[in-house]
Amino acid sequence: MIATLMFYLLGAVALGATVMAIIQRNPVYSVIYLVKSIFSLALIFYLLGAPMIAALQIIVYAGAIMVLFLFVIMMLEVTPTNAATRTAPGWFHWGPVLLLALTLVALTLMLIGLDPVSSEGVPRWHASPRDFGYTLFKEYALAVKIISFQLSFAAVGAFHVGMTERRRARQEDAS
Amino acid sequence: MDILLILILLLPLAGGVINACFGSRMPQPVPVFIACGAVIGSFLACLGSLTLAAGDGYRLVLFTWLKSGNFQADIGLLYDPLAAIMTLMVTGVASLIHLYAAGYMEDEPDQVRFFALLNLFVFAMLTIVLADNLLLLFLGWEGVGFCSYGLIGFWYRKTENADAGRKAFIVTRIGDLFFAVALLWLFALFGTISIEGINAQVSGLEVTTVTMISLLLLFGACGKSAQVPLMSWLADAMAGPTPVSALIHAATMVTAGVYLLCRMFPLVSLSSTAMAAIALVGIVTALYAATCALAQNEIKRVLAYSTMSQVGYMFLAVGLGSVSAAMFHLLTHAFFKALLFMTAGCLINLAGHENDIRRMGGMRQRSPLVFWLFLAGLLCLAGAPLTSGFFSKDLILATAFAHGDPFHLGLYGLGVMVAGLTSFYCFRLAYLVFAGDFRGDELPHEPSALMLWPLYPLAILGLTAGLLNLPHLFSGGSWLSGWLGRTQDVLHLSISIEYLLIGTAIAVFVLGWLLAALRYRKYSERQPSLVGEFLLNGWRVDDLFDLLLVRPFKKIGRFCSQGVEAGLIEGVLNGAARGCTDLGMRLRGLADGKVSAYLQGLVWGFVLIVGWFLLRALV
Amino acid sequence: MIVPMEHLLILATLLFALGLGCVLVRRNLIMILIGVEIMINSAGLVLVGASAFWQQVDGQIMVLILMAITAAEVAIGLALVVYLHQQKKSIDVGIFDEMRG
Amino acid sequence: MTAIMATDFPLLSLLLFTPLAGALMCLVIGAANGTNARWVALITAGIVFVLSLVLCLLQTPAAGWLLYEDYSWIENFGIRYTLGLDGLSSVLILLTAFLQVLAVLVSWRQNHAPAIFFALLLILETAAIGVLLALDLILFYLFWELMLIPMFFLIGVWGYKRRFYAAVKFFLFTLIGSLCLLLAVISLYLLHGEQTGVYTFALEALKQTELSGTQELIFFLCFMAAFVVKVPLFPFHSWLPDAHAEGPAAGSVDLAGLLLKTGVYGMIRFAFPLFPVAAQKTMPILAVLALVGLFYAAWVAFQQIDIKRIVAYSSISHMGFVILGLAAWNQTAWEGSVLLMVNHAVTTAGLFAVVAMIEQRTGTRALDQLGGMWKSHPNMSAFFLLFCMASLGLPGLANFAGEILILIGVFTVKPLWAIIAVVGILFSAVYTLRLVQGTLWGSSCEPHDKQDLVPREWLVLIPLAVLVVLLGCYPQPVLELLREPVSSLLMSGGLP
Repeated sequence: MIATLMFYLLGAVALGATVMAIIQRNPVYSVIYLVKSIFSLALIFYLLGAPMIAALQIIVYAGAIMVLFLFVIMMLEVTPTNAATRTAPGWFHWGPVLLLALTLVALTLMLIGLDPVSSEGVPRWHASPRDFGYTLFKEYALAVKIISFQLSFAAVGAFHVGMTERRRARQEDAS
Repeated sequence: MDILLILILLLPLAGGVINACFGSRMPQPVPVFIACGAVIGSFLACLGSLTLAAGDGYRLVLFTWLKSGNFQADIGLLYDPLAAIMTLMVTGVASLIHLYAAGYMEDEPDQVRFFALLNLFVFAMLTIVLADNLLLLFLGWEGVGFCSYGLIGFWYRKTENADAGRKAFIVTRIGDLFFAVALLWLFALFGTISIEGINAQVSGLEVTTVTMISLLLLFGACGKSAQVPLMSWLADAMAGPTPVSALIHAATMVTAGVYLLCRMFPLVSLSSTAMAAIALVGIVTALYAATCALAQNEIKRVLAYSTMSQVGYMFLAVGLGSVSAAMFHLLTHAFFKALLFMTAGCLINLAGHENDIRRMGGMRQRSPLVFWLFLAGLLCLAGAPLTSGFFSKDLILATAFAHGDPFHLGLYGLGVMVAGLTSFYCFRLAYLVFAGDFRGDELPHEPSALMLWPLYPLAILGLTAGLLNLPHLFSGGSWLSGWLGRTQDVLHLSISIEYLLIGTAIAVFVLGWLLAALRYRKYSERQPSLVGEFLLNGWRVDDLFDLLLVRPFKKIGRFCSQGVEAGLIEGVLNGAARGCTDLGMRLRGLADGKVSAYLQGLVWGFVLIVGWFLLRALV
Repeated sequence: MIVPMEHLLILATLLFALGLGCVLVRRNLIMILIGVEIMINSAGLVLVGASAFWQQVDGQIMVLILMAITAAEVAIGLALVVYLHQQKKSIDVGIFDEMRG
Repeated sequence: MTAIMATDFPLLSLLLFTPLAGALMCLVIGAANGTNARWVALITAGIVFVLSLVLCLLQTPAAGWLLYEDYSWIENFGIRYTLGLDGLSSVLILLTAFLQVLAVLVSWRQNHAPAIFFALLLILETAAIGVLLALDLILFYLFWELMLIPMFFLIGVWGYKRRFYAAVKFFLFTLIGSLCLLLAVISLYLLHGEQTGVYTFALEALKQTELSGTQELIFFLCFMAAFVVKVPLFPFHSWLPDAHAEGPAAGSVDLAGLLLKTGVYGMIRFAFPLFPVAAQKTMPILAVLALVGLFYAAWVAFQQIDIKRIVAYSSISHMGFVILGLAAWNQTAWEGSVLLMVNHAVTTAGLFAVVAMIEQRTGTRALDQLGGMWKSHPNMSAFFLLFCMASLGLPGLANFAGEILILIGVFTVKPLWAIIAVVGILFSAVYTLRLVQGTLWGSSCEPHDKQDLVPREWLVLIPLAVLVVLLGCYPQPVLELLREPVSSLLMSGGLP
């Protein structure tokens, strides 16, 4: 009973954080709000019986990706101190987004209405990290390898794109 | 016997083609010999085969020209008395004119083209005369039109000559249209276009169709013979060399219309309204031309208008129902008018290529011989007693009088008046040209002997041709009516009326002479009066036609080419093309590189589709 | 029974809509990337919910893979943002419109 | 359909593909130097001419096909490679071959990529002969489209200033028309398949399909869409003057001589027999359009300055006459139409040849700058006068024979049409005489090339002149050839 209550509470927090993240003019604040929303999601994951994922969510997602964001924001100094950036978009822009949200919700309701999932909802279930690791490296061993390749490609790509103008120019006339 | 008949037609054609194709390659005199030889040969062939034409004539079919479905037109010759007389006249006068032209055109560089066209003209004229079916006659009909176009516009360097040629060609072609429609109608009615075939079955038709067809034939004849509605081209046709005027606009082409009506007489004579129309057209033209001739200044234009009025007389004769009177006047007119034109050519040379009679005068001293020849022609034209003109014109007037009813008596009265006018302008011409002293300033250019020799036979024929159809008053046998097999044309009037008619004719002739003598004995420079101006321009008919036909034609033409062609059709096409390109440009605006715009498009699309399904599901 | 599946799905949809809205509306490249992150998170939520609902671990493994991919994606995305920033000295989306028709 | 000539040697295919072979030869040999490409083209054209002459002489006036070839081509669609030669096709093929020889001679001086130029001319000839022989609708459509491409390049590459505009306009006009044709052919094929189970494109078979009134009308209009654009009937004619004015001389000779004829041939061979009832219903409209076109083209020609455009509009006017003949739907009128088509091709080819020569000598085609050509070029002017006189329908020359037959045929059916058409002849005289006046008579313009006629030009003009006079004075051989095919087409078309 408490779990359901916790779920709704955390859902609300997540939603609020995301909304705040979106409408912030300063990207740093929005990243912080995003981290808050990720934490609440991690807790929901935990509620839903996925402790491993919850932990990973916090470590990988909040820890790595958001930090990267902050790093880039700081590097590019896009903070709204320079007056050029326009004021936060007014009602004119968010109107259609609301309409979009409504349509999406209506769509999901309709889909749910079409073939209703069994009424009793998400059971109380708990997947221990052991089973998680076991299936991960048993059935999805190949997937793990591919993901690792993919991550290394991403690293190389990021490095190449990230090279500054000067070094690339020097490299071209060298080769 | 067939060979002679074919030769009549073939020789001029051969002469024309040889001259046209190889004339310029042959040494100077050879083309002239070929041309004259061809026509004289044709004349002899005609003489040779004259006996064939006795009775109801001789038929000869060479080959089928066009055969499709039940339409059959073949190259066939019909050599009956009417055709024989006409061929004799055409080839005779043509050979004399060829001899004259040999002299007249001596120093002309383009001689070969002239003689080629002259020969082709004679060939086309003979095709009209000898054709046994209407299509072949139509071929000759248009061939004559083309040759006159070429010959009138012979000195093409000056555009007005070429324009005169074109005007003649187009106006005669308007006439040809009516003739073509008549031809089509006759074929549709009888299934055949042979002249005799039609004349045989003609009685079966009801009167209105006959009237319509005869009127069409009349208008066709008017085009070619320069009668009232389509006569404006003849005066301008004087732009051509004098032998051309002599041959085409005196003897042969203008009489083609009369010949057509005589050929189709059995058909035409069925409807009295058509006959009245022909007579009316004839007399109106005669009157119109005679008045115009009064005020002309150029010697050839006077003769041209006089030709128009004499042909009007012939139409009158046909309208009165007397083919032999028409043919009699046609023959006599051919002789003395050819004579007049040729002597006029000599006079022009004598006056140093001066056309205007106001600047000529006293030509009698320059060349008495030409004076006497010209006078002989003038006397015949004016209708001096005992000359051929007198007899043929008197026969026509007598036929008009013989009908007796008021309409024909009116025609007779007008005819007498026109005769008076004719003698007036004849002697006006004589006094202006011969009396007094020479007013021009050019040196005389002596006409060569070759130009003078052909004139003598014509003068003699002109004076004595009356014997051909002497009325019984003068103990004549009306030979021509008998020869044409139309004895019903011979008039049987009481002696007193005969003398009365002859008396009036002589009185009118003398009256005309006296008036002309009074007016023009001593030449005095007179300001052309308003009426004179009006008559000079042929009652301003040209401007009328220009206003009624030429200008609207050009306007519609401009409307068609600018308005419809450039505006509508090109407009529609270019408009469509421009519309596509504009649409393309606008669509291009959509892909303007703004990422957010693309995303918006994506989302809106998504929302619309999902919304549509939601609505359908909900509703 | 913690929560009916529908509510979970609705929550995920709302999150997704917010992410999409952020991507559409914001003109700052980084904010667009953040929008994308939000959308991916909502996907992760659904995956976890489903694995809990069907009581199978595969859903969670999917989330792990999803996270890996997101990491790669963000790495490349931010590298590009840095590169674009060097090019045009600004990261407003409207400026980069050379790819037009 | 018994083949009189029981030879199994594919004579028709030989006739069809010789020009194509010649074209390839032209390309191969011409690549080296252009001059002997001309000779190859001339020899090929000569061979084709002799071949078609032989076929014409063998033509016995008995009904049915002189030669018939029928091979299966694409079985599963029932498309067969059938060629048939009867009187009508042999006359038109002889005309095509004759004009092709002249086209090669007229463009002898072509020095801008001559090899390709002559190759395209020969491909055009193959396509035209193909159209005239094919009896299978798809084969017919294939050659119909093939005609477009060489003509497009001939106008587009070797033309004058606005050549590209003219070429594209020509291409689009005919393409839209022929797409409707393709649509109709396929739907007819399917309909026939449903009704009889036999899926074939053979012309004879497709004649048997029963069609409801509206269906037949729609099919007929689709077929006519392609042919009417090609003939240029009145509203669809605006491509022709541009194509002629901007196209090269040989292009014009071919365009006037070949392409216009295939339009009318298509009508007689395919449109009328396949849909006789619908055809007869639309005849009055066709006749009215033809008459309007007759006068309209004459009036517009009267206003033109460029002499090539005047000749182009004159051919629109004459083709209007031909269509009027077809609309009368009886033996005399149809024979007159085909005869006028042949005569018109010869006369217009002559006119275009001389116009090209005039332009070569004076460098201009504007009527107001020309004049007095007779003084400087008597022989050329004589030929020009002859062709102009033939074009305005002087009896005894080419066009008159055709025109008088049409008038007679039309008068028996509808006197009013004939009377209006006769007035049309006067109009053609008016603008042709204006053309003659502007170029031959009058004060002389100073042509920069005083050379009268070069032997090569004599070689072009003499056969044309002889033919013009011959077809005018004695067209019987042509009419004999046409009698049987036309009457059989009329019979199958169902006399009114």
